[in-house]
Amino acid sequence: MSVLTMAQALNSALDVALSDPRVVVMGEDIGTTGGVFRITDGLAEKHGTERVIDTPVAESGIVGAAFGMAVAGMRPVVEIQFMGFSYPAYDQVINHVARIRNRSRHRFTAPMVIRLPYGAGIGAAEHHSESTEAVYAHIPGLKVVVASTPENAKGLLLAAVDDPDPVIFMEPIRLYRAARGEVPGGRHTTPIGSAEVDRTGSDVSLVSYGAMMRETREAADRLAEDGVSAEIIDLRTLVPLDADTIVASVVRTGRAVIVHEAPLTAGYGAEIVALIQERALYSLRAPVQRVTGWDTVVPLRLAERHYMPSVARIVSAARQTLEG
Amino acid sequence: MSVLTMAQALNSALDVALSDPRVVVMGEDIGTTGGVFRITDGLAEKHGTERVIDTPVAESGIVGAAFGMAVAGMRPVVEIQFMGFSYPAYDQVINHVARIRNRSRHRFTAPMVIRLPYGAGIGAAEHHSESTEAVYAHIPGLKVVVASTPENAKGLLLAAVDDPDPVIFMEPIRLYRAARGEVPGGRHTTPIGSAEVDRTGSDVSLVSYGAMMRETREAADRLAEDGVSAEIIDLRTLVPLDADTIVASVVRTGRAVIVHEAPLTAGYGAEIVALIQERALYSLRAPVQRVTGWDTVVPLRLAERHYMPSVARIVSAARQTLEG
Amino acid sequence: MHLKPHQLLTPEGVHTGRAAPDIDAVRARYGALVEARLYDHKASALQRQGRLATYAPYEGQEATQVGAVAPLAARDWLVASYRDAAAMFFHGYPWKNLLLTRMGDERGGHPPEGVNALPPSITVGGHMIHAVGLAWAERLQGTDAVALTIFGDGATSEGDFHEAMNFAGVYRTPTVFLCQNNGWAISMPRSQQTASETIAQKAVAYGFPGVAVDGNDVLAVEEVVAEAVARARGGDGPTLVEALTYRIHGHTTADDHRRYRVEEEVATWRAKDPLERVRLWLHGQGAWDETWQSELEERASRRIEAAVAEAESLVSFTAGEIFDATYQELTAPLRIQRSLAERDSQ
Amino acid sequence: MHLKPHQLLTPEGVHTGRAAPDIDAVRARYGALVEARLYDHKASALQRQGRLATYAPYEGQEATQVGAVAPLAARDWLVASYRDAAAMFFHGYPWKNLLLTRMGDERGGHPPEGVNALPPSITVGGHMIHAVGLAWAERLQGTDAVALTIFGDGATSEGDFHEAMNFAGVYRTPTVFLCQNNGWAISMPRSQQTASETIAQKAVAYGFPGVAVDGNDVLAVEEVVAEAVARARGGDGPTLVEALTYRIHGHTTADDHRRYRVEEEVATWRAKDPLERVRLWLHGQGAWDETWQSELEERASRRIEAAVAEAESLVSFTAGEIFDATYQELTAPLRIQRSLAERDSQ
Ligand SMILES: Cc1ncc(C[n+]2csc(CCOP(=O)(O)OP(=O)(O)O)c2C)c(N)n1
Ligand SMILES: Cc1ncc(C[n+]2csc(CCOP(=O)(O)OP(=O)(O)O)c2C)c(N)n1
Ligand SMILES: [Mg+2]
Ligand SMILES: [Mg+2]
Repeated sequence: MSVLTMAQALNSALDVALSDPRVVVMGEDIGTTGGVFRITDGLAEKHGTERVIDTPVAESGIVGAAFGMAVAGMRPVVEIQFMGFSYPAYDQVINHVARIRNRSRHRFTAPMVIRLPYGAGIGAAEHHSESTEAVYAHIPGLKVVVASTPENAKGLLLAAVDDPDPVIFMEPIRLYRAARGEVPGGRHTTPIGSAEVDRTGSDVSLVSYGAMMRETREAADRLAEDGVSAEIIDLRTLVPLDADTIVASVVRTGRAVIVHEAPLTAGYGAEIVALIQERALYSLRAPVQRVTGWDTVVPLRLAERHYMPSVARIVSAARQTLEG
Repeated sequence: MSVLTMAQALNSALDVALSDPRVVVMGEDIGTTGGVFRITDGLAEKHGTERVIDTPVAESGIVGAAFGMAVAGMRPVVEIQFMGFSYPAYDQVINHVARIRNRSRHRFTAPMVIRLPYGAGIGAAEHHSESTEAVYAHIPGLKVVVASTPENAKGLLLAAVDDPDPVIFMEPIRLYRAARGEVPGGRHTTPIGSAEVDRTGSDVSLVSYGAMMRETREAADRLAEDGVSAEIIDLRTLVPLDADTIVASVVRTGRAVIVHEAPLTAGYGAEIVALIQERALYSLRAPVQRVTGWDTVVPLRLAERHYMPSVARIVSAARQTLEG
Repeated sequence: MHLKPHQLLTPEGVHTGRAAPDIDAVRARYGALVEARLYDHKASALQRQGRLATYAPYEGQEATQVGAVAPLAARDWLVASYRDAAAMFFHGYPWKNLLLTRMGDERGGHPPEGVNALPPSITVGGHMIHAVGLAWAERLQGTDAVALTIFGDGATSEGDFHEAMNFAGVYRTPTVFLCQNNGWAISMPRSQQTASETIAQKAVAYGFPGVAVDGNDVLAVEEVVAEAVARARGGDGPTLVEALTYRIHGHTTADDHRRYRVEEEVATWRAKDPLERVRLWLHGQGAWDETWQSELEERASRRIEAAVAEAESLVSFTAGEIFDATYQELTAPLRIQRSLAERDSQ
Repeated sequence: MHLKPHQLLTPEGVHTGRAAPDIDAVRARYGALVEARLYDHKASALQRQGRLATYAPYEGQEATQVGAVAPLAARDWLVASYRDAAAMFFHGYPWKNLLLTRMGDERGGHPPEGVNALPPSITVGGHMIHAVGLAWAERLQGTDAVALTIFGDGATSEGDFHEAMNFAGVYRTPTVFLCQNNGWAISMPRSQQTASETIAQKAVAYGFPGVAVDGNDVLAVEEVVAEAVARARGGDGPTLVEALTYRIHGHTTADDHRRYRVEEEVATWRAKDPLERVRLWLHGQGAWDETWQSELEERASRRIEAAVAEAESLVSFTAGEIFDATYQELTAPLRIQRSLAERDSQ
């Protein structure tokens, strides 16, 4: 165990992963400079530029080439510099990466990881603040994972590399350096497909993932000050969703708030609401609330704060479920 | 008024639209041959190949060029041969078409229509049966429209061409020739953003759109035989959603079934469920049911029927809400 | 910039190459061409009878497909598309599998172990980069296998063609790009697909060689591809080969090609038939007669009919099975959905 | 395939062209170069003070940007990217707007009416095809306006570059493609971005001319682009221009370029400074002195400082305003969200 930032934990995961000769890491500027966020720092020196590969600026090419490598028995880990630059590769992801197993009835597979730094809150330029997990979560054949702590960032990334199926791996930019915590050394994995009860509580279930876990925890603290006991669920995996953990919590609390920074409409929060009402309607004592980004482009630095779900909004949504 | 198939109605809409010199129609094989579905039949002869433009096989190029044209004052109507081939253009749609108005604070705009033949049920090859409306509906700046009858196909398409904002226009392949009905001649428009109560009823609200309207109506017929009065809502527009019409209906019936052929997880149905439970929870007498495609790739011809929401599934979901 | 297509055998069956070809080798190619054509006709017929969903006929393009895969070893990868059944078959992908896919049965996409060919690509353009990744992986894994990708003239317009070519150039992957330029992309003639005079010259943009070949000349295609394969295997990087050929029928069985092209054009190309020139040459060498032709046809026919019978005898699968290849193991949500689907299908 | 870059003015200030340049014209360009450099330094300084979010410095590339837009008429379109502030400014896009975008204020994306320049593209590659559409629309609307798009060497690897070039070739749109090859795409050297010896030769793949020019020579860039603009305006279709230049500083203010390149390389290019050679030539003609230099700098400085002041004086907008440019009119769902956001921000 050592105390690491999330960036360091991810770096450590990749370093461990690269001890498997099937693993290659590829992306723009990840070699010489160690990536725009330095997640791959030192890996090219240590594992060689044959396996830690700087690529041309061509996201579809990166994903498509990695796909071919995966089919041939490698385990590529792709970095797309920002989630907002993943769309040129969308066709490769949807039409090939997600489907080759079904198309070939298991004969060919694409075990690969696509790392997507995501999320707003750092005053970045346009396209650098995306959180479009929903457009991946909707696609059969993909798994979608979102890290929220240094520990699970490492554990989930190593599990994703081990996974026999393609994994969209979302990394909250805002937490790369802000999140610090104990992280086991060596090959530490966190199971894909299981949510974590981050904090137990009895009055309301707060369901979130990734970067918004921070605000969600703060909101729970504030609610606690007022005597409201909030349970927090960190989804960690969006697909396949750990429905049982969510439902069990809401059955107990009777109230839920879903928090994500992606836009509201057709966001992943809608899926969670739908699931709760399908399986726990009669336990619900108030409408499930969604606290999300608005249905707008993420604003640039000046107005970004107006977009991001705030602690205050989460608290007030939780209160609404308690009044409702 | 004349009786037209949906294909003819769309052809008529494009013909009328082309009387505006700002309108150009572009896509693969749409000129000489009139498109793989013959929706643009005769338009190149009539309006000239300068304005009804056959393009190279390059979806991103088509959408990107149309975007430039729209910014310069034209009104391009793009055909992508099948929705499953729209993904190479996803980046252009998300990062440019949907955003230029916000990026330029109204100084530049992209009033354009992207026509996407969609949906399964015709035993087509892989990628030819997609229904991925959710991945467009989630993107701020786009409107998403789905035709379900010859009349609204014409009316919505002409409204889409008139719309000052970009419109994703989905056309149910399965209904191109199967749906026939009265269609007003000339410039007939159907407002974007308003759902239609297709049939009134009092026991349960069936909410659907596009191709699945057919099964939904049949299900309502069957339910009627057993004395169950189903109200049917045809959304017609997914974004912006006409929430009031849905909520008003569910408040009256206390029960709802959402029907779409897209996969369940993070499908657009989740958004409708979320909305209903947010605004009508206390009216709900049973969980809202979702009858959707499964979370699998749409099967090829042999097993397609196992995937598609059937009349029987809709009926049984409606019954479940009545028992629940 | 004009690159004269390489040719060894004229449409009249005259061999113009330096060394005389090996008669047995040519006979073997001729047998393959005959089987390829029979399959094509058979598949079209099956489609008309409603036994296949749609079919993309390749008549006229047999020489390109047979010649292209002849130089490949079994360990080499083939990444081709919907019109390339003959190439795939001669690289080991059974007719049965090709038929199954066309019948609308996903099991067609599962060729036997050891066959290094991906299921045919249905989207245009996306598959070429896969051949870059496959070849690259083989090199990283220390083998000398190469990857051949076949695509149409229309596919060269997709951005993915560019990215694949660029990656192959930058990393010098052992990839052979074979553009099967059949003159048309559905209704779009080659001349309007791109303003470059040839497809072969596009290689200039990527720093590796581009060559043009008469795609109706199986010997020339084989020679050119063999050189490209040798370069790739030897570590000298990728090659772009443009094979000039022609699609004699419609784009698919659902397409009426008379809407966009004139009969004379088709006739011109029929006169350059890829089988006939080989037959003529063999005949000239006293190495072809009608008995042998019948033998070839019967043998091929038997194989094809057996494949049809086998494909049609496969029992259809259950509702539950549509879930089973989404992931390696069923996820929890899919387990629930699977049981619902099984129940509903009762 | 080697294309020698066109040059008119050597780094030593020797004019090698046939006709002697017009001194007043060169003085005007020099003034622009001076203002461009001042803005670049100012913006970097503002960023260090936290007054801009990030900034992508273009020092070293001023000649390309000034020379590229000099031949444009106001009705022509400019579609450029994040590093092209100088080009945009000299096509009429105010410094104020460029600063606002960098401050993180969307209002920067709204230049005055009549300025035909799109807001700078932040994604790499996607914007080039827009210049094809714009130019095409102008032709369809019967004007003779052309579109110039500026992009980097890295951008040529994106599939969208290929599709844009191909469309321009096929439809012969009046588009000028200017690749500002500054040697690097963040940490990726040009030599690893693509295996083609030059970027200019990529035009061969699209059937229209490609030319290379010394991107640090404002006169040469202007001449080459003027020819391309004339061809486009005259109906002779697109041109690809590769301007060879160099980015003196890091990729952005957040980038440490010493991680991936050596100081000597930077020094070599500093010696080819785009301003100095013009100054030397003017000096040789007796058309430069220090007083004039100071005047130029003061005038430019005043304009830039005024722009900074104006940008910084804009009042920040309310929560509600982030909704108002999503569609022409607020949709029903957005009306609700807007009032919630306004309430929350109280
Ligand atoms: C991405 C994508 N866009 C469009 C299509 C529809 N489509 C199928 S084949 C075809 C033409 C392809 O022409 P070419 O590459 O020359 O191959 P050919 O059919 O001539 O063998 C088109 C446009 C597709 N399958 N995939
Ligand atoms: C689609 C996309 N991918 C990646 C990035 C991240 N990125 C920003 S600039 C850049 C390098 C571009 O290099 P080049 O085109 O040479 O332009 P330069 O920065 O040198 O001016 C990269 C990879 C991006 N902005 N957009
Ligand atoms: Mg073709
Ligand atoms: Mg560069």
